[in-house]
Amino acid sequence: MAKVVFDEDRCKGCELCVAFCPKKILVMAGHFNSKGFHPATITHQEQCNACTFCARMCPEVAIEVYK
Amino acid sequence: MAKVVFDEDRCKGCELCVAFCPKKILVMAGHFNSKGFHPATITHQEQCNACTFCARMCPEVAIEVYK
Amino acid sequence: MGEKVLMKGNEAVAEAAIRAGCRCFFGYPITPQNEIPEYMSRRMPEVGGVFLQAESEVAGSNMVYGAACAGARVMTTSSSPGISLMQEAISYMAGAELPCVIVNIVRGGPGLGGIQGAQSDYFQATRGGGHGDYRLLVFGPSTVQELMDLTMEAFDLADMYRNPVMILGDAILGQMMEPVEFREPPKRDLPPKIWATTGAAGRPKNIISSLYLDPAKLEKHNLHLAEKYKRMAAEQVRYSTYKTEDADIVLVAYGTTARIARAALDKAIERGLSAGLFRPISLWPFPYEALKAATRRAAHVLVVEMSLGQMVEDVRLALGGGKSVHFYGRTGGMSPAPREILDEIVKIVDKGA
Amino acid sequence: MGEKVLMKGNEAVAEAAIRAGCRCFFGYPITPQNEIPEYMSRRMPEVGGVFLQAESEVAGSNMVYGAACAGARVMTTSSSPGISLMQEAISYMAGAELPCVIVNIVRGGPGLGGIQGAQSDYFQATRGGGHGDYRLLVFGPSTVQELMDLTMEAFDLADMYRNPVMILGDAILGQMMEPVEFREPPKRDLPPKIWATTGAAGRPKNIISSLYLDPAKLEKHNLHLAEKYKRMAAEQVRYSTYKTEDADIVLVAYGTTARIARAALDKAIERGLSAGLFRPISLWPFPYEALKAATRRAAHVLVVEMSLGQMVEDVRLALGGGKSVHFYGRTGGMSPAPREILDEIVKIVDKGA
Amino acid sequence: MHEEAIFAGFGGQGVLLMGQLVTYAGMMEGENVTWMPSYGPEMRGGTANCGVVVSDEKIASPLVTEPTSVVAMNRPSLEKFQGMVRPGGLIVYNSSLINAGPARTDIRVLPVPANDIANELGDVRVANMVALGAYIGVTNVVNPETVLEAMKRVLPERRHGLIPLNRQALARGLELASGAKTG
Amino acid sequence: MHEEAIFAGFGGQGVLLMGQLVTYAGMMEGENVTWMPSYGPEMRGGTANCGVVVSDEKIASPLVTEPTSVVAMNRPSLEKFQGMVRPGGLIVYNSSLINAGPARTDIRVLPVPANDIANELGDVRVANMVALGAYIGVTNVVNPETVLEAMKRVLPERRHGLIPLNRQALARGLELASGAKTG
Amino acid sequence: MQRLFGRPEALADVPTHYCPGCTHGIIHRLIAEVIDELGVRERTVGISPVGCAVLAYDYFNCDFVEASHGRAPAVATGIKRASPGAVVFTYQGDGDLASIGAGEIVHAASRGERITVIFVNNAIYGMTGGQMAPTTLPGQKTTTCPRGRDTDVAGHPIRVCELLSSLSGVAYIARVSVTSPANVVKAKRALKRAFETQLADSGFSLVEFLSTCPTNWAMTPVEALKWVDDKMAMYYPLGEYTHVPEVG
Amino acid sequence: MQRLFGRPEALADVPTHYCPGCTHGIIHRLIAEVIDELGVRERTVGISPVGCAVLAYDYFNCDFVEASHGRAPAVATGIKRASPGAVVFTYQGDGDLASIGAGEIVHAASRGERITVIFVNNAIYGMTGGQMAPTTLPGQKTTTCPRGRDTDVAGHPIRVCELLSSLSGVAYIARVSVTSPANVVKAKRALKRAFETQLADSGFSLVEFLSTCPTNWAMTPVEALKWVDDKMAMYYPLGEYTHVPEVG
Ligand SMILES: Cc1ncc(C[n+]2csc(CCOP(=O)(O)OP(=O)(O)O)c2C)c(N)n1
Ligand SMILES: Cc1ncc(C[n+]2csc(CCOP(=O)(O)OP(=O)(O)O)c2C)c(N)n1
Ligand code: SF4
Ligand code: SF4
Ligand code: SF4
Ligand code: SF4
Ligand code: SF4
Ligand code: SF4
Ligand SMILES: [Mg+2]
Ligand SMILES: [Mg+2]
Repeated sequence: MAKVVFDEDRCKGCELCVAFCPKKILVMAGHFNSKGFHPATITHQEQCNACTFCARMCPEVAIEVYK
Repeated sequence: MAKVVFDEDRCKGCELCVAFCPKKILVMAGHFNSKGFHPATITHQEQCNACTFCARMCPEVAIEVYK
Repeated sequence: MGEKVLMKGNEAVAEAAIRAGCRCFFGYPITPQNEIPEYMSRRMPEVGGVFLQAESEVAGSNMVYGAACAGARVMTTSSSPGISLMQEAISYMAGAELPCVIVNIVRGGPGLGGIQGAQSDYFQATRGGGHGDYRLLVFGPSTVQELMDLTMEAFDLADMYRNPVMILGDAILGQMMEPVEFREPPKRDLPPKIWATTGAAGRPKNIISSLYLDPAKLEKHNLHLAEKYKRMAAEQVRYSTYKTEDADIVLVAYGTTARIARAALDKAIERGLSAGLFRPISLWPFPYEALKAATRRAAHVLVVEMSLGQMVEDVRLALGGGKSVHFYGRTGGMSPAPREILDEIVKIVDKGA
Repeated sequence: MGEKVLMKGNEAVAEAAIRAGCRCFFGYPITPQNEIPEYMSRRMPEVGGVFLQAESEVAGSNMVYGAACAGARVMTTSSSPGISLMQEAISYMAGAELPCVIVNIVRGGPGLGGIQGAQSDYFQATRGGGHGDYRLLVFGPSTVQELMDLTMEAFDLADMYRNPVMILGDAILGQMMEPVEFREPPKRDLPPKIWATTGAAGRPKNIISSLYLDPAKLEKHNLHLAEKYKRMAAEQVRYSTYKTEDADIVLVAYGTTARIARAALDKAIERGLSAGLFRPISLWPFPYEALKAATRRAAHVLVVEMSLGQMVEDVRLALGGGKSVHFYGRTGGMSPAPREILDEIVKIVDKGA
Repeated sequence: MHEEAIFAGFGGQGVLLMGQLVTYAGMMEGENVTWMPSYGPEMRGGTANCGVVVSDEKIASPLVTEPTSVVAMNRPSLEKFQGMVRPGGLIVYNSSLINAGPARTDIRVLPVPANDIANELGDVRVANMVALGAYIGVTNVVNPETVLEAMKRVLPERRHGLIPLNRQALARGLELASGAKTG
Repeated sequence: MHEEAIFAGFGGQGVLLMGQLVTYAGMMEGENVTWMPSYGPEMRGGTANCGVVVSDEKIASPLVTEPTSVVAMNRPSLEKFQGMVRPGGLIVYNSSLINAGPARTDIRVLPVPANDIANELGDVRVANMVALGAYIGVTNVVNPETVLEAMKRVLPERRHGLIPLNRQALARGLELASGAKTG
Repeated sequence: MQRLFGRPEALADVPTHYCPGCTHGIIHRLIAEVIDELGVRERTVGISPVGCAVLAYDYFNCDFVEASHGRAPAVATGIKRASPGAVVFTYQGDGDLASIGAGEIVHAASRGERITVIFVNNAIYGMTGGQMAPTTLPGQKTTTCPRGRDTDVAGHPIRVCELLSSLSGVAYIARVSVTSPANVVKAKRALKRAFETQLADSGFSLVEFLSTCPTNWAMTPVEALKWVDDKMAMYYPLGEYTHVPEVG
Repeated sequence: MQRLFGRPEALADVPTHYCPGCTHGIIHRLIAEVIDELGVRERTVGISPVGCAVLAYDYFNCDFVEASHGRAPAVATGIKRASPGAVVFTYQGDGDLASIGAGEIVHAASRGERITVIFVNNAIYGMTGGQMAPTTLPGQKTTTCPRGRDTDVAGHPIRVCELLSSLSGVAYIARVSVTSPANVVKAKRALKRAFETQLADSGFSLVEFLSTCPTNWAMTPVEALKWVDDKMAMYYPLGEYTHVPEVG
């Protein structure tokens, strides 16, 4: 079972992870993080296949992937 | 009948004209010119075929060729 | 008096140049003066002029050299590190007597430093950052209006003396917006550029060079230049004074610092202190005589700069040890607040009393 | 005392550097200092050092920046136009506090100028030809022996202060041969270069930069530098005096000009005139106090330079208007003959009398 | 009269324009004015701000270090500048994006739901005009009519179509201000 | 003793070496010495020269502008420098390559068939030593033995084989000089 | 549960100043990963440029030097020559490397300096606010070519890999992009080859990254990646470039 | 009797300072001949370099400007942009153009400046007394590589024509020599094409001359010409180089 962990306050809301998640299980949260950005978050952790695409595309290295 | 004219005091004695004269009728004079060089000169004007090789190779533009 | 418009100092430089007939601009981007090349890239094509972003300040300043040879009115602008890269070309232009306008919107140094306003390039501008015995005309405006006026006039003066002219601004002056109106500089009839290398059609060839292998000839050339610099020094001294007559303490400041000093001064006067401000406008030639005269009665002189003390040397040279010259400076992009200057004034006057 | 050998000034610079432990040389050919890179290209491989001919002075001075970052003892040498091209890098090295030695074998300017000896880069060397509030240690030797001694010591001083040191010579000094002997400079224990970027093995990473985007931080850095410059000014003032005690007229000259002035002086003394010579050796810091003291009794001061008058400003600053400071200069590669200086002395003293 | 204001927000929120309009209007009303933007890497992350001085006296420095007023269009801006405001000064903040207002009690504070009002008006881009109206309403630094005049000069022709909408937005802001005064 | 000499000729004639030998010898004899070469484009066309000062006093400038002696190895050099020699001074010239000597009458003039003598000795390259010998013979600026000592130091090891020949050439020059004195 | 992906050791755990979606961040991470994998962090010296990456020295866990604009290759030369054991890389933008630094990069490559150059081509001057770069595409609008780059006036964009590959000192040159997870993987492979080239002491190595500048391109980060694929990669073909074999 | 050969009008009738047998003189004459044949002398502006040809302004009968070392292409750009009607050529040595001036020549070529560059490659720094140039051949001895050029340290010589021919702004590039009457004729033809390219406003043009430096090569002028043929022409192939066709 896979797990993606977001460092929410590092997120700048660029949406690259969202765009490249093959499972389309990432979205931008409605709230602001401390930087004033809408952070990315995962909707269906259980559907994650740990492909790490999101993490590889994150310019802020704000995503960790576990399996 | 061809004629080559040397501007003796412009000559720096580099011997390029001598080297490239197909008729081998150019030599370096024994005396010094005002610059202190042995100037080039022609030995057999009558054998000159006005090919202008000497003049084309002269870095000092010290040679004129007439025909 | 024309209608006033609100303009950034950097835009004012660019528009002033175009109105002064500058039709060639070569420059390289650098904060805090990017509005100048950007403005030029828009406007030059409209007026049939040349805007070219050079690959570097070294190249850009040598393009200026070339355009000046062709007789064009030409300008380049940059900020501190970029101006350092132009020093060889500036020395060449001075040596070859080429007219051009160079604007330095100074930022904090040394090295990469920072991008906020400073006045720490005064030595470089007034003492020749380049090699050899040469001088530039150097002006230090303190408002956007003055920046615009002096930029326009700079082109005439460059042509008049066949010498590079430098406008020494700073990031604050370049970035701020203030109301300005366009004013024509005094009309001068300038010598035709018969020396320009535009093709030897129906005249003997022109040569532009700063090379004199024979030292006697090179010295002669230098003496000729010295003659010219003497003339410039006699004709182009500029300054303004504010309440210096029988002031007890005279502040000396140029450019942005002068306007801050003036605010401090007004506060001081409110407090009943007798204080005045001497503002050099021409930094080379420096107004030595005028400053000496303006401070004759003053007990104290306080120099304020956005540097660790560069113009203060010229002040000392002007006053020649007679007076105690005090200095207050902020540097690295910090600018003095009126209150700091006021405190300094008070400190000095109190001690003095 | 070691055995004397006959050496060109330029060769002496190169050999001195190698003996001082300089193991990196980056430079670009320029007359009249080519013997230095040529000597280095022979010797460096012999001592396992690096000789690299840079593609330009801009590149060369930045290679120096890099080698200094790595903790190496590094030198570059050039002549006037080449030094102008190094101004940005010099400002960066001062800002990043990198030790290095820069030698300027000055030739006539401005521009391409000529290739004979001159002293017209004094302003550039002592006032920072580059941007920002920074200073270099600047020495002006007047014999090949002194050129060698100061070059060797320069490396220690650069490391001691973490600051570039400049040797200001001229074409005459660089080209002439004179007897020299090698002398070890005074031993100093220098701080280890813990700041050098040699790889972060078993220690936190080192960063070398002159960038401070926050102006408050940049000002702090500048004040730290200013502190250091103050220390340098206190510790490194150097000069020599010759018969200045109760001299009626004191000549002030540095480098090659000082030896010529001294000859004129001896002639003057033969003529029964009371004259002395003050020779600044450190040009920055300039020996203000010492000069003031040495000229206290003198009625006249005559500054002699191979320029149109640059050091004369420092002399005026030192004497502060009290004295009449006279100037005699030749420029553009011309050097004053002893007789010319003598005539000048006589003229002044006669007027004075 | 001596006003030193800072307008701050995201890049897209038009805070530089807010400052320019006040400056331009001040000029048209014969005051001394300066406008100074933040520039360079400061602007990274898309935040922008400018300092405006409107005064009947000659202006020393255009750098606003102790503002009499701050208009904050987003949270980072409010956090950055609220501490600088002079005692007795004013903070106008965009309550649509900022839930918690400033902590200070020694100043006047006016929350303005600028985005919400702008959305009501049909274009979130006029949020800056709503806040500007509120600011002007409280400070009276310039006459709102002059601001609309200034708009004609500052905005490029092609965007003059937006002026009526801006006028409405400005009006809504002014109302809020008067409300705040009376209430 | 104060001698200021110029040695001039074609690049190949070893005039710089002549000057260096005198300078080095002077140093070895405890005199103050300087040597200054011509450099840069001056040397184009293969001409070279150097100025030497040997003095018992501190030397001001190494630039020799009013030489006490000139040694001219070719015609251009003689033409260039003969005018500069101080009244009472000396000109040694290479009469093998220069047919007309200097016009001046206020100086001593010594023609030396340097190339011819060198050829006699079997190597034209020692013509410079012949002229040097003549110069030293007349001026006594340094001791010929010291010059030979200096040669050992100045010449690279591999060329020490030439020293005997140089000694002969020097000697021939010295003879000429003494002849010129007696005669 | 084991970590499949996270921050490499050579990358400092600090926030960056880069704009949202700017691929400078991805490129930084790839460099750090390669440094870790090669185990050279403790002998690596990086050189940051003048450009948006000027603060790179704060973002890596290795020694770092800030160079003057365009001179990073000269600074790297000085460092590498003084300490041949060091692993030296420069990180340069397209203005830094291809405009003001053109002379230095040509000569460092020609000398075959044993350094690795990371060349970040975003077709614009990012840090100074979006002026034209030598790499700006024909017709592309910037603040100093507001009507779009006119090749008659400003010339055509410079292809750095193609230009340098004619030099004999060059041992490895490649152009990559980071517009998709697949391209990121390819990019990292090229980066590793470049560093290995330096470690093998076989000459000069350079990797050009086609990178984004959403802020000055006025695009969303996702649009920006698409623009790189659709526009930039057309003009700047991806792939490995090797040098011309020695003649004579 | 009519004159078959003599001094062209555009060449001043004065002696030059060049060393005996130096081919700078031949190249000067060819330029003057082309200027005469094209009838453009009165609108030509030449730019002399810092190098042995620094005094070229004395040797041509047209307007001339002395540029700082390596910056002739920038100076030429300034002149040509300010007066587009002028015929502008630079005359640069290999140190001037390929070393300190590498950045300026690359960018002038890349911008497609309508100028003609005469590049005189003599594999050495002549004026300063024979130091290594970027074009010095491997193993060739100079005063700054007394043991011969070591390519491990100094890299391989730069082939300027090959380097620049990858740039889109380049309209005409050729490499020629003047080692025989036949080559002199070829060289002149190339030179004429280059000037015609400028007159046709079609872009940047450059002619590289393999030239001699008998003085610093320590050869007779005749030996020097042979060395050009045997050594230089091997490393620097003669011929015309045209630019890479536009991609996309
Ligand atoms: C000598 C000098 N010239 C100009 C500048 C201003 N400057 C800073 S960054 C930069 C260009 C940045 O563009 P690029 O190299 O493409 O890097 P990017 O920001 O796009 O990553 C310039 C011109 C400077 N700091 N120094
Ligand atoms: C800025 C600067 N650096 C160096 C020099 C010295 N210098 C004069 S000419 C020259 C190189 C000449 O070589 P090249 O360009 O090949 O021309 P050549 O003499 O061989 O014809 C150099 C380095 C200078 N005058 N200015
Ligand atoms: S690891 Fe793959 S599947 Fe999981 S969230 Fe990231 S991109 Fe989506
Ligand atoms: S890629 Fe990273 S920074 Fe961008 S939205 Fe996703 S987590 Fe945030
Ligand atoms: S023209 Fe031809 S044949 Fe006549 S001399 Fe010259 S080279 Fe010889
Ligand atoms: S080619 Fe010219 S210079 Fe050379 S020898 Fe012949 S005539 Fe004289
Ligand atoms: S300006 Fe462009 S390059 Fe710079 S950080 Fe922002 S997006 Fe990246
Ligand atoms: S030094 Fe060489 S290039 Fe210069 S003129 Fe003499 S031979 Fe020609
Ligand atoms: Mg970029
Ligand atoms: Mg050459």
